[in-house]
Amino acid sequence: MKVANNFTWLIGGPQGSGVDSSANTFAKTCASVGLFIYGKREYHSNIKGAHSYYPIRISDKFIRSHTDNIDILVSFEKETLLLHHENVVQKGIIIFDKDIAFNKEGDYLLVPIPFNDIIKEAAIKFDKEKDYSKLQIMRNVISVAASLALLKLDFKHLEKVLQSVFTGRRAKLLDINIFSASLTYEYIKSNSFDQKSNYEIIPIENQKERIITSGTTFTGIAKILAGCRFQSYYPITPASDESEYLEAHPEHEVLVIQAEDEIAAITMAIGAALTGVRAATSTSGPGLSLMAESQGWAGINEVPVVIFNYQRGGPSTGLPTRHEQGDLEFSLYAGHSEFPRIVIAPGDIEESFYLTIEAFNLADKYQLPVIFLSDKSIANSIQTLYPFDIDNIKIERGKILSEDQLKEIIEKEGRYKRFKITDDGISPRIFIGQGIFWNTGDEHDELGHISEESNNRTKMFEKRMKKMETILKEVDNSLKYRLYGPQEAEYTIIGWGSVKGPVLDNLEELNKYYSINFLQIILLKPFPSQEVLEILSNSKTIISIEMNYSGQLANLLRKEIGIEVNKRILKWNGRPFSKEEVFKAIIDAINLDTKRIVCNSGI
Amino acid sequence: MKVANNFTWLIGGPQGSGVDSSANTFAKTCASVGLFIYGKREYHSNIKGAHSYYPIRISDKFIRSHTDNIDILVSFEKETLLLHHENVVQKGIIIFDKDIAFNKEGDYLLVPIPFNDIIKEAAIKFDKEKDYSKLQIMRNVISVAASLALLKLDFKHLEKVLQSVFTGRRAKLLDINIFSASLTYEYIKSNSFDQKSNYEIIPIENQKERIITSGTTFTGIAKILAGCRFQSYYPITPASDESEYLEAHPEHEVLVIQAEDEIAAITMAIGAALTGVRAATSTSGPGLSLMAESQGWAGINEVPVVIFNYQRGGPSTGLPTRHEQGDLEFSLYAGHSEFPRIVIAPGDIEESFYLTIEAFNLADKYQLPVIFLSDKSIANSIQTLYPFDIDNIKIERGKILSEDQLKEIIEKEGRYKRFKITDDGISPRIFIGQGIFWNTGDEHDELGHISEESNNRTKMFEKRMKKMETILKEVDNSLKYRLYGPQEAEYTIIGWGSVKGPVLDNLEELNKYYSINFLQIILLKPFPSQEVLEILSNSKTIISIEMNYSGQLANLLRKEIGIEVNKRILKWNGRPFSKEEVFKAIIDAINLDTKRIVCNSGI
Amino acid sequence: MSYKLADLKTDYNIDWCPGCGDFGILNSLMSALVDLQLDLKKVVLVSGIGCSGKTPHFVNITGIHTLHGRDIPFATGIKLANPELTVIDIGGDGNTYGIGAGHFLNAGRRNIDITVLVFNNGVYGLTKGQASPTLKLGMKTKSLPLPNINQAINSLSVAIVSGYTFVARSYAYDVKHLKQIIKKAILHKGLSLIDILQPCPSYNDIHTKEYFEQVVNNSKRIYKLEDEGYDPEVKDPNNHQEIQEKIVKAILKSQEWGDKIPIGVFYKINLPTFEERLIDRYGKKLNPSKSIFEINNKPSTNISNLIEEIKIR
Amino acid sequence: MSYKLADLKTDYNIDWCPGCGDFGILNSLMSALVDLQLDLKKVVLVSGIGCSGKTPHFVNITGIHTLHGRDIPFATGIKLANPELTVIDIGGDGNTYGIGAGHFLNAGRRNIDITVLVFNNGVYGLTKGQASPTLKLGMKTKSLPLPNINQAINSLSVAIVSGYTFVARSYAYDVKHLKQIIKKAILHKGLSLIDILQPCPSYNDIHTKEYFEQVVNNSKRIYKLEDEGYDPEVKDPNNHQEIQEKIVKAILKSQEWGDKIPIGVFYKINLPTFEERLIDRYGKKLNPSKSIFEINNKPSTNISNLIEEIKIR
Ligand SMILES: Cc1ncc(C[n+]2csc(CCOP(=O)(O)OP(=O)(O)O)c2C)c(N)n1
Ligand SMILES: Cc1ncc(C[n+]2csc(CCOP(=O)(O)OP(=O)(O)O)c2C)c(N)n1
Ligand code: SF4
Ligand code: SF4
Ligand SMILES: [Mg+2]
Ligand SMILES: [Mg+2]
Repeated sequence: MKVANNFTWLIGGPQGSGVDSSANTFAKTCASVGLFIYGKREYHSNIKGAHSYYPIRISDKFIRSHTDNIDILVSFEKETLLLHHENVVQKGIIIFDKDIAFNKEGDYLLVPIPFNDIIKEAAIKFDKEKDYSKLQIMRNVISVAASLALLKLDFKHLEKVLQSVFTGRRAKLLDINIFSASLTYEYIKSNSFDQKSNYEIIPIENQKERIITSGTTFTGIAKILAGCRFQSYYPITPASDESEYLEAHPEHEVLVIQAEDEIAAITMAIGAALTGVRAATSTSGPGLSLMAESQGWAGINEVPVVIFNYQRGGPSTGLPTRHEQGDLEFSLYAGHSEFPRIVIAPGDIEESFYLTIEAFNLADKYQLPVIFLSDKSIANSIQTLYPFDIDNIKIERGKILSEDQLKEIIEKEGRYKRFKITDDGISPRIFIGQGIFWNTGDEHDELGHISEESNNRTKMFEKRMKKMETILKEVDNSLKYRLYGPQEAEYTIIGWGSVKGPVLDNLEELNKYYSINFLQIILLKPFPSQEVLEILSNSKTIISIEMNYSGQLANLLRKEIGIEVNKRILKWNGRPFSKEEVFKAIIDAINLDTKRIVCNSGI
Repeated sequence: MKVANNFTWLIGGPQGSGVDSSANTFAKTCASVGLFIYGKREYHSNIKGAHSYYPIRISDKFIRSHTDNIDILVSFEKETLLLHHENVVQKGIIIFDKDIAFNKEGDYLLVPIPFNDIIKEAAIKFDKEKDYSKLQIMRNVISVAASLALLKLDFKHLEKVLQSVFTGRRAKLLDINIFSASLTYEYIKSNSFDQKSNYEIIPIENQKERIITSGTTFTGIAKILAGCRFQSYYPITPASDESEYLEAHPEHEVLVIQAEDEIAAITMAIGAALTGVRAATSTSGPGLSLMAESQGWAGINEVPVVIFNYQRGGPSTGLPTRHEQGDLEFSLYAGHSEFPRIVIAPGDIEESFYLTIEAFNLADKYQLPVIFLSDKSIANSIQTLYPFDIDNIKIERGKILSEDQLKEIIEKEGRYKRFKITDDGISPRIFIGQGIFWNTGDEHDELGHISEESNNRTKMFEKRMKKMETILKEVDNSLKYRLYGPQEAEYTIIGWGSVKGPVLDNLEELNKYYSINFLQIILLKPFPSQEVLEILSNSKTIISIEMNYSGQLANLLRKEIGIEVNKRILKWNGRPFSKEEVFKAIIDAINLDTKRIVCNSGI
Repeated sequence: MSYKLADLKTDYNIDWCPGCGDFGILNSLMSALVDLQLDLKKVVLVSGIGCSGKTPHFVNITGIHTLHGRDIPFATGIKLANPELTVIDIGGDGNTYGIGAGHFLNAGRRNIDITVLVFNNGVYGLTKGQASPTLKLGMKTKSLPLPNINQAINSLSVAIVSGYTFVARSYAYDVKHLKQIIKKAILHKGLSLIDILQPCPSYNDIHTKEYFEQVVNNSKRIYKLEDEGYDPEVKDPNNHQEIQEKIVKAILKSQEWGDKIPIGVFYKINLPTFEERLIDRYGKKLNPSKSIFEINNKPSTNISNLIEEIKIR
Repeated sequence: MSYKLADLKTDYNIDWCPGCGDFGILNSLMSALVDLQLDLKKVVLVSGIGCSGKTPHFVNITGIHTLHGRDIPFATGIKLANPELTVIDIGGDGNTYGIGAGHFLNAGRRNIDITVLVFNNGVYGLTKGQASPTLKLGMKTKSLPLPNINQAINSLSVAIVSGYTFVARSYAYDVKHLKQIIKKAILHKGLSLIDILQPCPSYNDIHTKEYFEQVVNNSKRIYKLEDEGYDPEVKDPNNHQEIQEKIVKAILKSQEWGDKIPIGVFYKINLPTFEERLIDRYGKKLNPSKSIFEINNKPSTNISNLIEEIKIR
């Protein structure tokens, strides 16, 4: 039986050789015929030459994760072949350069491609023989074309996508690329490889409108919609893609400032926030580490500022381009002493959009720093999504005084007190330029002047911390957690952040064997203890899953609600959880006697 | 009945007016006649003028805390009188400037002192009438003399201490000070105030040898003994006293470097440690916040470095000269992702000495950053202590390779691998200059070269983290915790750091009414779960006591051993726990129905 | 609507030491503000940490007392987010040239319209007198156990080569001179530095009032550049030669120290500010703090062009 | 015991882009080390983060690849703790003049005997080509979506006024010249900076090999100061006048950029190093790494004088 519309395609090659754009072209073409895709970028902390690869999973249903198994492996050099061929499934396809001697025992379709011949022919045709070495970049388009031909997809679909890709400066390359692609199609067909292929794409007509995007792009768009108009950053992988996206869209007037370091980035953002603008900074682990002191200042001065932290492999420089969910504990406690702060984590690209807007709302309403804990997997993956519902999006700015309200207060109370002690811990806010107030990182009185007086200290500290209770009281459950699967289940998987995708992609299947649900924690600080406790008390076995060494969420659970997770599924090798791996890990967690199930897949 | 040898004396006055030196003179004089003292400095983040005060508690037994109640209040200006007179006990003494109109209802001995007359007389006698305003500083010596006269202590004891104080540049001031002091003695006697005084000092002969010192000084001495020969720092209150102590003792050849900021301070220390020297940095909250990133580097590169953090009121600049134990959680998790680290907290000045040496031993043996979590109360208090037993002190440097061992390894294995994977997680170490190796903040292979390979990552991360288990296995219990009072008790007070003093000072008395013991946690990371669990499982009610808002140790307990503390005694007003306050708080914890007992004493 | 000196005072207790040079600076600053008669709601003092850092609490306009060494990026964020504001930044010498040196230097690359006042007392005042980056090698103030082991920074030179477009020095007790310089700096479009010689009687017994005001070889140690006819200003910012000459002259002047210490404006040039460069980038003048992005709690930004880019076709 | 170039190579894969200027620098550095025939165990490379920061992994001597911008304080700690070591520090331009600027500046105050090499490519290489502090205002490399909005830092001038005692520039592809400069810098007693013009073919399409080597008005864009008879060296470090002249000359030269770009030593002066100043402080030369403080696991330091100070009498 042929496999239609559900498979994983993987391309690999040296960094800088076009792997990413091939993958994008392939993904877009599949998406354009109504399919769903999920793509994951794996690359070294290197600019050119090191091995990178990009699996694109294709489905006729909405999907959220990658697989370890490869149905179609595409390579135009040896390293990719050697590293990945073992993951190719039986009946799978391996596309490679015919000049490389390669063979593989078993039921595989081996498709050698005459890259050089095709490029040469195209070069001659377009009179570009002297550019022959530059044209090697067409190995990418040839790879994609070969794949699509083997999938029996009509050439016109690829052509359309190429037309949208080769625009602007690159428009002059369109024709030669299309020509090479068509030569490739011919080659596949004339050698009947397509007949031997076990895979095909059958376009789905009349799909609903969909988009294809990555975490950094979608977060960037959300920032614009949220009204963020000031973003300071210092370059760092994988966060800076997001800032560069904003920079590349000056029409939306987000003032993007490349600072001299992360300390400047966050303090600029805090300064900006004091003028009333919604302000943010985006960074990754090492940058977040440098922001610890400033967060305390924002905390004690009750400044709304949002820190987007794209987690990557740590500690220290760690694995700059790889995945980890290691910054949870640090985010909860960064900065000496205590101050109110919110930590939220989106589970996927789509949630990044909604939660970005909520992050700014929360910062404004509760006047505090918010850490938005994304990760490399969300940042760099691409996914097909349904367009979202802008109608449900609300902008809430919290207790902000209008000119009239400010006047009234000054008339009534003699002066405006920035840190007025209130029942919910929140004091009405004004902006610099609107009236007079003081801020200081020292403990202060209601006016904002330094105060070392001991009673004021007790009260002012309490006022600030009270906001944490107010948040838990006021915030909607949908911002605290999401429960997937049966409301009550024997087994509850608990996780946060990007584990959501691979878990959800397995949930239906798992429920054929066991009663399992998945609790995704979104609000990590303040922790929604009551709600989580209630849900967990319904299940017999709790299994945590996170991409770090110690099980930081599992530890947090014990700290916050005193519940011990029964099993921990953990992984810290820098590569996100795959679909199959999570399936097996959950089965193991249920059936084996070990408390720690350590996963290890990925190259 | 007269009160002999057990009372609290307090002096106050504007900063810079000599309050500290008065208190020191008084304390030293009392100590010199065989008494024990405990003194606490309270001062503003200000150089001159703001109110500061310094209670000295005196006893014929070893003491470890201050009291709120004042037996003898000394002031030479109005503010101190107004702020503190309410804490004076019945039958207490109030010494003040006779030019200040002051009265107080009740059974108090009011002692007006003719400061101006005495100073004038002294000025005339020593022909220094033109220096009259400079001589106002003698109000201090007059205050102390008046106090000692009221305590009926022979003048010669004061004289001896003054001789030891006025040396060097200040020697020329000795005579006039002794003269003023003796005038004061005469004044007190001739007015029979001493007869009316309810207090006295009765010298204790043949006391064992004792010392009087502060936390920063004693830690500094311990560093020298421990072999710390490199200390980098950036000025910050209250930590810099310790660095300045080392700087002032160049004969011990500790290279003390004032860095341009705390990031430079810690990275210099790490660099130095790589050459084999025992290296440290000392800081307080804001500085520690800036050191988050570098700790991760030391963690992943397994560098022994000791960070002395003197906690002060936070968050942010907070209360720079006040007390808090707020940095526990941050110290446990500072820096993104995870890496091995030790956090230890001394409970008092004496323990600071032993633990300082152990901190360097631990750093060397386990090749990791150690955070030494002291606090303002320990740093700035003074106490009489018995000299310590150097014989029991060991220096342990852990797995360090000699030239021969290194040669042998290279011969056997071809090359030296800095991060060789071992069973206990510890790899034999060499220093820069000894042989070739690499360090990098990136994930690395055994040689120390960058490696993104996924299996290496899994193993190398695990190797590092394994050290945390090794530590718990190897470290002596006395470094993990101390249990005071009955081995098993109905109530267990649990605390860390400087709460030790006031708790211990109450333990005997409390055990008259209840069965209570006190568990002091010393090793906070890795947490000695097994031992603590065992101890706590013996007691019915667990009461935590800490000087922070949320109860960070109590939260940690739940996280590490799943045990919920029954009551939390908390305080965050910037002033250390007093003896009486802790007594009452524990009684309240036992008898009242609230989970949080919030303390508030101190001006 | 005009305001007087008294209107600028707060009732917050000024807790500097008696005789501290900071008093003179505070007076000069307030007098400058009185002279300028700005819209006070639109003026903000931003400060770092130190004795100097407390200044905003003593002035009755909005005051943002930030972190040690980070006042410049805070001020940068404030100014860029609302360019209508007059932003005056205050830092100690330890604050700005020590821990804040990276920001101090990189701010020069931007030339944002901010005025930076550095209270230069040669010591870390609030932490009890350690040597600051402006204390010269070998000096031993009364607060130091041993002579200073570091070279001093020449902050004026660094500012000039880093891109500051107004670089001056003044003296805390010459209130009239300092006031004039502050006014000029505030009015200057671009990044200004005023390094202010500030006696710290508590810790620095070398650079005292007496020292600065001493008469050496029949003339006061401190002298005014303007009295010498020194012209700091680049007249034609497109004239590379003139710029170079002025820079060299200013650097040489900034190295004069000892019997003669110059105060006044060392260097001034009119160059496009960062705010002006932003206009090129965004095609218009931005005021992010005034951006409207919601109407009745609904987002009002039209992001359809961004969605178009990612739509599947 | 002599070593050759081959001995200095590791088998660790060099993963710079084809054509990257870093290759030239690596070769020059290794050749310089070969020429100097140092005791290799006592040489250490310390680096920051960036493409440049990877260098130590490619050289078969001890290599400490530190944090972004913090290599100078790491190197400082290493050198002070063991002054016998030869310490060579490597940073990118973003690393050293951006995030590391505060350390870069303050290091000048110390004049420790370290050699700092800055791989100056005008971009943040490893993070994909953002503008670095050395990219000039208005330039748009192929990696930038919009022209650079910041002024460039003049790092040579900053180094000179900050107290560096050996300040030079060289060019990555002039391996012979660079090697000579590196040798001089290493041999120089005190803090040396070599700013190295380094083409980054992947992101900087402005400052390419072709650009630097272009012939403009009949002469190569890059020219050597020594060929002009330029004398960078202060002969008498006590001669204030000579110092000033040399500084001014060097600063003027460092501002030359465009059709003519000078390379070579801009400024050199022999002044007491920090290590020498420490001798004054401690009465002798310290080597903390060699300090003996235990014998058979017992502390061997005699602290009785300290105990005496706190003993109660
Ligand atoms: C990160 C950090 N490190 C250290 C300190 C401690 N600190 C407070 S004031 C000060 C020095 C201030 O010196 P300077 O900037 O010269 O100001 P001055 O007091 O002399 O006006 C320092 C180091 C701090 N508040 N924050
Ligand atoms: C604290 C921190 N911030 C950001 C980064 C990300 N980062 C890695 S390399 C780099 C830029 C390197 O540029 P440069 O110093 O010029 O070196 P080059 O790559 O050009 O040699 C940055 C910002 C980091 N590793 N650490
Ligand atoms: S310490 Fe110095 S700078 Fe600070 S207030 Fe006192 S005199 Fe002024
Ligand atoms: S990105 Fe530039 S600097 Fe980095 S290796 Fe490639 S060419 Fe060299
Ligand atoms: Mg200062
Ligand atoms: Mg660079």
